[in-house]
Amino acid sequence: MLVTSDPMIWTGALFTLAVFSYLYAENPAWRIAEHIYVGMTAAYTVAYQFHNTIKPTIMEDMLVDGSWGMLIPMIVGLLIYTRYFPSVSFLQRYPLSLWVGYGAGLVMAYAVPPLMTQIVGNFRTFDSFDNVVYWIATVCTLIYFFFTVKRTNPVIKYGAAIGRWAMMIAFGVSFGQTVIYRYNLFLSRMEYLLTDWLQLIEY
Amino acid sequence: MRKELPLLITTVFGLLMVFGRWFWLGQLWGIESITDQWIIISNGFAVAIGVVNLTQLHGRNVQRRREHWPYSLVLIVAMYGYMAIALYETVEGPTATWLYDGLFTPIGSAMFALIAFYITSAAYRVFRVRTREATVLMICAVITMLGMAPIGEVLISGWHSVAEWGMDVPVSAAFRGITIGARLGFMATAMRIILGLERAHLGGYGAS
Amino acid sequence: MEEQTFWQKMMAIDRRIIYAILFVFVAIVMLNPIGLPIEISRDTEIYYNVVEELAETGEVLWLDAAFGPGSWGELGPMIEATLRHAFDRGVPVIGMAMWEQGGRMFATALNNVLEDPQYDHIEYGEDVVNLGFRPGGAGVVLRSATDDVYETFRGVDHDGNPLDDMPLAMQTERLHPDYVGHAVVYESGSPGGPVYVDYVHEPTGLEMSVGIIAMSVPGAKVYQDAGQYVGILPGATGCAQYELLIDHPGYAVMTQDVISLGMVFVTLLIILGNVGWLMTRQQAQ
Amino acid sequence: MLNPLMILADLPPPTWGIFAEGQVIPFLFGTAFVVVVYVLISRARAGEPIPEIRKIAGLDAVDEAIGRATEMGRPVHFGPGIGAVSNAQTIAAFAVLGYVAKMCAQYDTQLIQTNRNIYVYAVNEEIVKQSYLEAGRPDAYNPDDVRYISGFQWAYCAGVLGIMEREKPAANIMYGSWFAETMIFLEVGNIVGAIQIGATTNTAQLPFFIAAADYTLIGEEMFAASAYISKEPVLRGTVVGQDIFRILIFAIIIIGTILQQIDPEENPLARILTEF
Repeated sequence: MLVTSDPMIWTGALFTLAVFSYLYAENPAWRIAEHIYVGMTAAYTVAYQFHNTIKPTIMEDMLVDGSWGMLIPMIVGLLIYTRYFPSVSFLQRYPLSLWVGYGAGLVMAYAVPPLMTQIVGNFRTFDSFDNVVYWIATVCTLIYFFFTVKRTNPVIKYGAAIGRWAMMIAFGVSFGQTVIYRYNLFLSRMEYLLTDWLQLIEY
Repeated sequence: MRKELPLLITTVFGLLMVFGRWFWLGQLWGIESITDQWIIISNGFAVAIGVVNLTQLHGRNVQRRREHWPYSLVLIVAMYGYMAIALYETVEGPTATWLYDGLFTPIGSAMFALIAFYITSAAYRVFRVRTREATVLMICAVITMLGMAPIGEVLISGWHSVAEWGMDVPVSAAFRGITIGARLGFMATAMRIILGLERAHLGGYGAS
Repeated sequence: MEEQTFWQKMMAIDRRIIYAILFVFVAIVMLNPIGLPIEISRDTEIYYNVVEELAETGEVLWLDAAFGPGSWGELGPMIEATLRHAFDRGVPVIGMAMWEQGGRMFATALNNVLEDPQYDHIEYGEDVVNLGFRPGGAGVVLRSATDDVYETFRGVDHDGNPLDDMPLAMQTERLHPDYVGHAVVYESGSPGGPVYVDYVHEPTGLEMSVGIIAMSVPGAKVYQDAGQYVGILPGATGCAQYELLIDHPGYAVMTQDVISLGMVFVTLLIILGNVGWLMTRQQAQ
Repeated sequence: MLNPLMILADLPPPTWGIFAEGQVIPFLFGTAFVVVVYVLISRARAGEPIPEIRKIAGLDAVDEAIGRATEMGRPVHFGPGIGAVSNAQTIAAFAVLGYVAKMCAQYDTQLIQTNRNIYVYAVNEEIVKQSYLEAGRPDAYNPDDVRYISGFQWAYCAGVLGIMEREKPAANIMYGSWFAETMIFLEVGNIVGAIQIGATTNTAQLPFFIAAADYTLIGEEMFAASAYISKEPVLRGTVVGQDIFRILIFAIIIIGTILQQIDPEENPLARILTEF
């Protein structure tokens, strides 16, 4: 048979085409796909968290294990919903401040060792062409980002210039890789249409 | 109080994280495992915020019959429909899985696939070799594109090695320079937040 | 004068024509592959050897699906190929997800592989476990590494089944070199590999690699050079090579011809666009 | 949940009596960093002299772009990226938005400001309102010009494309944490003939900015530029502090490299930095 009879694949293929139709012009099919996607994203999160965090926290931690201390983070989390009640909406700052504090603390606590590994990685033995190029490129890129040193000093001036060229080469390579990546994502959709839906390819 | 206490919470929690990592006593007391658990749980209970936001926004669209309101209705039906099913049978249940594989995955992947088209048309219409820098960038881009795909090696033997060398040496070196700087930048932002010098996240900038 | 109008017309071309050409072009090449030879790169070999070495020590391979459906095209086949390789060599695999949708991505890859009758002997819970996603971002990874996997995942796997019945999950108490041989993050953005560098590799010394979207390969090279990543499997191109190494050519191998010709197409467009631009600019002066 | 004995079992003894294993360098480096940056911020806030930040190439472009939009009678579009409100890049964008809004208020040029994140939107609304007030033109502030489009990346993208095609901004300033939408905005901006200025530290998007935008601030330049342009003491102090540490890192690399030539196998500095 040439075309699949699986209704799930039919649905998927039609919605894929609906999204692609956006390339021609914005249209109702695209808008429906977009709105379904947004709705499902939000719903998935809630359902998943309900089964994997909310339910076990209440049913196991609190009711079975008696860890009533879990009430505190639970209440803090729930405070985010005060944003819908103007008179108490300032309370939403508590969960936000907790999360931001955690994020900032995490960065401070863990940022240094990987930074040191990166610095030490630049202690190069000058025994090969690659190592010398590598060392110069890193050091010059660092020089480029000096903001308080005047660019009249020749070391800074030429170092920064080399650094900028090194970055341009790096960005070029990065550009090439990005194009390949975007194509791969597109190919995966084409494969879905041609193989799973139309069944034109077998491999 | 309304602003000071949240700022204090941020500072205390940030310092607690640092103490729990750097100091022997902090590790002994297992501070990290408690703070991590707190974050996991508080995040879990805050999760419906997205649904509430969308309901508010799109509910209003439907109520007032604003332009494009039928799409808002589609969104609400899709959201609550899927949520009801997934809450009832978990996201791994048969119906929820069907909807996920039949709707969610194809739409999401197709949206990300659109960029291939935009890049292709931009290649023709926007990427100009305006400056010497842009020229170098474009040449490196072409060497990489063709070199990382099998075609490069077919056209000229050794092309693939050149592209790989580019990634291993100049790219890695320049990105390291950027990474070291960026890490300092992140640390500086984290430090300003912990010291209460940065309050954008509590609404209002520059109040310090 | 004729030539000027030609270039002007060329430059003013409707972008939808380019889209249409691309669509048709890709479909044609996909239906008629030409089979360009694929060179195995060093990166892919290193990644391949990671699993080979685990086969000798019998240690656990820890995979983290840090992506959603958007990047399935590049990273999904990688997980499938890695699972095949691990199952062939008898390496136990534990999967988790830093991204919300990642748990499903891992489950899909696992199902696709287990459909193959060749892997009928694989027992879920003994040879492979999917822990899934837990909210809390980097905190989940950190807690698995410093505290306890069982507690972090609340004693259940991705499907909500109790871990107590899964010997593999019970033995792997922490995301730590004492219990896990190697960790691989399938990275499509943030959070990704760097989370493991900061919260797993640096504090515990656990060796790690990444399977990564092509776009992020340049950024990942920095970590590899510093010895933080052992291997990098770069995008679908790397995956195609890996599929050849494990002797199971699949989806990624199929796409390589299209990628090759697609890149030629883009290159031609860049050249054509710039020539046209120079021509029209000259004429404007 | 808290079991000290279990953790104690594999916790190595403290270094120097108080530090956990391998945490001496993080403590010293982290503390020194905080102290230096804090001192500089305090000095800047007190109006005491701190090193000047050099002018960033491409920063003039902001003035130029707004000037051109004024001449043409077309609006300016400002996007703060799609990152969260606590993202360092978003915070850098706040300061620049204040500057751009003030200039637009002075020249009586329409500023269209689009947002993806609801919290960022709330902050930006305040910033633009405040800037119009400071420019002495509170009457010219139009609340409809600061727009929340959608929390969803693609819907935000589609919304901005529509705005660009309909309202044809003469300047498109993209300052912040940008992702896949970069390419699409830049192409449409190019077609409607806008001067485009990009700034981000997201390395994957920088190549597109360089190839398609008129001016690009690379990586950390965006932080320095935001400090330079806003003259905000907190930001200026931070940039100078980071520079001092960059010099320190520079010195460590030079010394480490010299030691490396002496004995490639055993580099004492490398050992100290990674093991203590």
